[in-house]
Amino acid sequence: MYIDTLFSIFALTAVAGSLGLVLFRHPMRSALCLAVTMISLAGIYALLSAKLIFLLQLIVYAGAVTALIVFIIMFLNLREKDLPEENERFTYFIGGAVVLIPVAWFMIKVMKSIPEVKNSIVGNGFGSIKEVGQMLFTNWLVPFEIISLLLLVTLIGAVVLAGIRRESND
Amino acid sequence: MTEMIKLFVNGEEVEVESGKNLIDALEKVGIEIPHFCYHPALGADGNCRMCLVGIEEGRPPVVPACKTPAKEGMKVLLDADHIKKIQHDVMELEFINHPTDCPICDQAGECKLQDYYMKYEGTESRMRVPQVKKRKVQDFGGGVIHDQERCVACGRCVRFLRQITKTGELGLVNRGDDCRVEFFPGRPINNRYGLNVVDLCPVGALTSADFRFKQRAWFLKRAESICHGCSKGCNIMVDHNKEKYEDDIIYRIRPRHNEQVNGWFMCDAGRMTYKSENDNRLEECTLAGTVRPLTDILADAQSRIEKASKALFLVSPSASLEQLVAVQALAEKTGAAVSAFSDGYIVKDDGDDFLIKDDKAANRTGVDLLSIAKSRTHFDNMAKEADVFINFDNDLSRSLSEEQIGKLFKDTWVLNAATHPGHLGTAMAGKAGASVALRSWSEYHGVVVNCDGIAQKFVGGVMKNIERPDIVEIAAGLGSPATGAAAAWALVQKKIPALAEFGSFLELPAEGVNLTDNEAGK
Amino acid sequence: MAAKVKQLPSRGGTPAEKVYLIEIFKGMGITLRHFLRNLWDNSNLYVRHYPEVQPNIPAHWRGRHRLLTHSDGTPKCVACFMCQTNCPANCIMIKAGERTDGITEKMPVSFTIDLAECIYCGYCVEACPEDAIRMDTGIYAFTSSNREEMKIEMDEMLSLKGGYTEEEYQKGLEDE
Amino acid sequence: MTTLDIVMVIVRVSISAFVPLCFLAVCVTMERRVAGFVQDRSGPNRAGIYGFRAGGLVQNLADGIKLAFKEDIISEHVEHKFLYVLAPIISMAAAIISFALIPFADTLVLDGKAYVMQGIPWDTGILWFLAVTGFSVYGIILAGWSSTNKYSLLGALRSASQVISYEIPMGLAVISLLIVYGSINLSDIARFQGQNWLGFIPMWGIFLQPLAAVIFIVAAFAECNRTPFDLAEGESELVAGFHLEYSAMKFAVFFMGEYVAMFASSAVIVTLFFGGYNIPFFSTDFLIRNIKPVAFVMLVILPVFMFYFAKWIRRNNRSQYPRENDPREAEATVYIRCFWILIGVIEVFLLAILAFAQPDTAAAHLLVALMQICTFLLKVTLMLFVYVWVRWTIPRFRYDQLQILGWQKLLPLALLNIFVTGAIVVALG
Repeated sequence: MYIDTLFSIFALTAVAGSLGLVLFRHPMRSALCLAVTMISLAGIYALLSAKLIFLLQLIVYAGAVTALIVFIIMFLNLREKDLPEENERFTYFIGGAVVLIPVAWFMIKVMKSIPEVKNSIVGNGFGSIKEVGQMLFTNWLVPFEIISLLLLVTLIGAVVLAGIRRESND
Repeated sequence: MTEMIKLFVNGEEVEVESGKNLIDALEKVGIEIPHFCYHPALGADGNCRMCLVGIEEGRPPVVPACKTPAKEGMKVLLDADHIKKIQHDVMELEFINHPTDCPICDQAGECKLQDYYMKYEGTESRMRVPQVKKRKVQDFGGGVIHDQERCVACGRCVRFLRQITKTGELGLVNRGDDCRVEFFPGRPINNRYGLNVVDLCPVGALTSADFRFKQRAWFLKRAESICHGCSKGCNIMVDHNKEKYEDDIIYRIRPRHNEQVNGWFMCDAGRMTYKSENDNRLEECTLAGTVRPLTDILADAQSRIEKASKALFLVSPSASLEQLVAVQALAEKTGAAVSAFSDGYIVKDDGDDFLIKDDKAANRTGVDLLSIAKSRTHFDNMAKEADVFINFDNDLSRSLSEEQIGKLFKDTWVLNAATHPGHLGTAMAGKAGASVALRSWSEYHGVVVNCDGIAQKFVGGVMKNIERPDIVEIAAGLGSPATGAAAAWALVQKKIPALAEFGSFLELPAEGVNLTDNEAGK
Repeated sequence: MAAKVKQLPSRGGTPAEKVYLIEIFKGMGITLRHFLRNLWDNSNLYVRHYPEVQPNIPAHWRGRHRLLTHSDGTPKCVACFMCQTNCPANCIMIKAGERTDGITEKMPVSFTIDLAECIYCGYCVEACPEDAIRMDTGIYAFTSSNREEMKIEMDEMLSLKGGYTEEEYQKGLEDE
Repeated sequence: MTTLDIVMVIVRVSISAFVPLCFLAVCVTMERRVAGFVQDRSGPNRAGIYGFRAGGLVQNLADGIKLAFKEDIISEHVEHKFLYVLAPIISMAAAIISFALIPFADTLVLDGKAYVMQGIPWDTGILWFLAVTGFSVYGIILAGWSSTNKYSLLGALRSASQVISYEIPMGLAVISLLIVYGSINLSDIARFQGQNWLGFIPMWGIFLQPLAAVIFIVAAFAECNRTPFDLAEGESELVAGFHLEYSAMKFAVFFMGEYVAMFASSAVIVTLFFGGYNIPFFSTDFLIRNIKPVAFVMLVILPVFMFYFAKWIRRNNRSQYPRENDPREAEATVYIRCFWILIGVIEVFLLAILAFAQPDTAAAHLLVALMQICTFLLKVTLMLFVYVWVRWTIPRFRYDQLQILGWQKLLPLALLNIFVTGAIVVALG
């Protein structure tokens, strides 16, 4: 019972956060709404007994990525007067919502077609770090390594791009 | 162009103007020869011996610089040992009976004895006999206080009163250490230029009763201004200071040298004009009897001008060119009439042939140059037509009686922008108009043209605690195209082409621009 | 004359020092020694227990100002404004006027020192040509609950007495 | 759920929530008194209630009352008032919940049921700490940014970049530890350290992983914005950094957040490297089995300790200047009596255990748990003392030095440590 309640709370805050992300005018508020969404998602992972994902969501997304975004917005030090004029934003929002209605209707339909599953606590080891680690390094070793290579490439690319810009500035 | 000659000072060649004595000639190139009794306006007297200089291979070998004309090839010695000894000994002589009461002497800080002591003597007194006692606080009349002990008997004051004012109230009496300046019994200083002797006195022997003990000279800030007391436009130095927690007030006005206008002097009445700058000033802006911010009043006035069938602006003949032009431009834009009616500013038979003029307005020539009407008939006709009247600091009570003013503006909405209360008399007191407190001439910058057609700049250095607007600002607030001082100056240049070559009014030369040959002569 | 410069040997070059941690531990050892000593027995602190133990004020201590008088009780001050001119805190406000008692011509009409702004540098005492102002009252503690009360007027300063004898004061000036 | 379950939940949550808050007073007093003693001053020793000063603790009360009743100002120029108020709340909340997963005693067995002595009985351990401390950066950023003040902004920039940078060496240092301990569960880690090595060296993290310990402690100092890494506050150039615009209770909350964070990271350091709640050389099992001798030893040691403690109070709690009927001596007498009464109560309790308790009963478990809690708090207090001690010894880093230390020294060292540890663990099987 309380799991359902918790799920509803997390789901609602997640949706509210993502709405705020789009609707707020000031980027700092939007970024903080993103953080709220991230934390709510982490809560939903926790409800799914996915401890590692829960923690990684908190450490990486809520703690590092969003914090970095907030940090950069702070760096830009935007004030009300720096923000662009958006006179017709609500027209766009309403238009966007209207466009999305069929998609939402379709999604609700899909959701309803999924058979109901009873919420229950899964086995003790499920989602723990050991389990996930063993999975990663046995069944998923190749994708795991490929992804780490991809990240390395991104890293080098970022360094190269930053280096080029500095030279052109000099 | 004066002829230049070459001579040697301390073995170095310098080029100076010919036809001058050594003090003046060398001062132009920045070499100072100490002197007490010599003054450029009074000529050489040669009694103080402080200006003795050596002439190498000359006969005599030591001459007073004030009486020696500069000659080609002259070899002047200033730092030779014997000249230094002479200067040192003369200073020691002056100090024998001088009471070193600098702490209570008003001259301290601008005293030649102090300066020369630091530069040429700097030793302790060797005198062991008591100093000769003389009279301390002696009223010379005309606001001059004399301290006989401080006197160095240079005779500048005596010569001024004999040569310049030709009244000759003072004289040097006795000889030796009994020598002193005295007036003839029962005939103290009694002329309209008497306070100039205070400036002339190189030491603190003559001080002004008006300025006495008010401030120390080194606290005073100086602003180079033009006297607004009459149309002569004497160059003055406004000495003002803002003491802690108090308002910025002017303590005295001193003449500033300008050979073209006033020479070295000014009249006593002009010196006292500072009092009206300090006291009895308008402080508040009111609209219909209540204190309101300036912007409200200007907005109200602007809407009234737009609605009015005819508006009349009255400017002051003492206003600067910029202010006149700003009001004129406003009138052109709104279709209003401008008048500079100010017959009351002229005081018949008050002037003399030296500095004082009949016309007590500082910029009447400027009014004429800008062709602003100033006749009584024009003013009366316009006043009858107008239903909005704005007075820009013209003291109308000088020209018209209260009943006349009251009658003229019976049904007119009046905005009175003024520095002092009472410009429209008490007739306006009960009337629901508006009044604005203005900045006075010691607080704004500008250019005025004197009676001889010489345009002179003046700088207002006084910063009052109460922020008051300038006429240019008010005109701009009412919609004048001259939106600021720079724009007003550009308009002035358009109307008076002789001023067009100066980028800003600050670029006007210190001695002024003579417009006589151009527009003013017409 | 060259300025006195004490050359200290440059530190931090040896490998042991470059690791930092060793030096940090050395420094922490020093502070720990002080801490333990004082924790064991706190009677060795370099602290004056102020309100109970009053400091001994030497004669050249710059305390609250006073204005000196001649033997007949008239102020020595001649309102020369030297103190006001030299005051770096701009806390002295004098108004001068005519003096009628025949001693000199000029005296202060009002002489105010804003003690809230005074920095007790003593320049006014040094600048005074008449020895009319001194800071030898020995009063070092004065407080007020508003700024106005911190302004002291001429009468109050004239009525204050010096805290030391003339000999002590002169000796204090030499010590300074 | 039985009543016992509910009582245990309340006890555990209240310990993990209130102990850090109570230690605020200890921290602040210690900060000021240690600073005083290190500099041969005395620190706050005046504020008292009827002359009772409790060694300076009453000063905190005075400060707290002052801060609570001060006018709470939000400046006109603060545009985002909500975020401005949110900032101190975030930093305080993050600090408190980061303590939630730290075990303060060994698993307590009552009525055959095991109770994990943590605020939240969850096994994610150190990762939770890393995740939650990451949030404190939001508080700093929001405070600095929403204050609309250049000093605050600069302070927040420094502080945030510092916290983000030092999280990396901290995490890497933890990884090498985890390789050794084989678990991320802090309870497991603490239990692991209860063992002895060769019979006499406790298997503490500091002995197993000295390099990781240094890196972690340095990084923890930086995470807490403590000297020598407190250039976010930099009084000399930034006035007070990110909390410059805060006043009254909002400032106090920031301040408390800082000390709670300090307490939590001390607790983590103790748990990871100094054996956690373990009493050195004595494992939990050993203590429970030998409860009677343990109680007897305590019974003897406590009065002896108290005797010397009383002497110390006598020596130091007196006026250092001539004074008639010194009230501070009377004060010391009262303190000493109070402590003796406390000791007396404990003695009675211990006597009861000695007389009636059998090994491996609830009473024995409880006594051991209490002893471990005391040990844990003592260790944490010592670690807090180290924090304070370092602050009053080492001057502040320059900003570039700080980043060089973080990225060029600690990060490679931490990576190296992981490789070496991994190699050794694999080699030893």
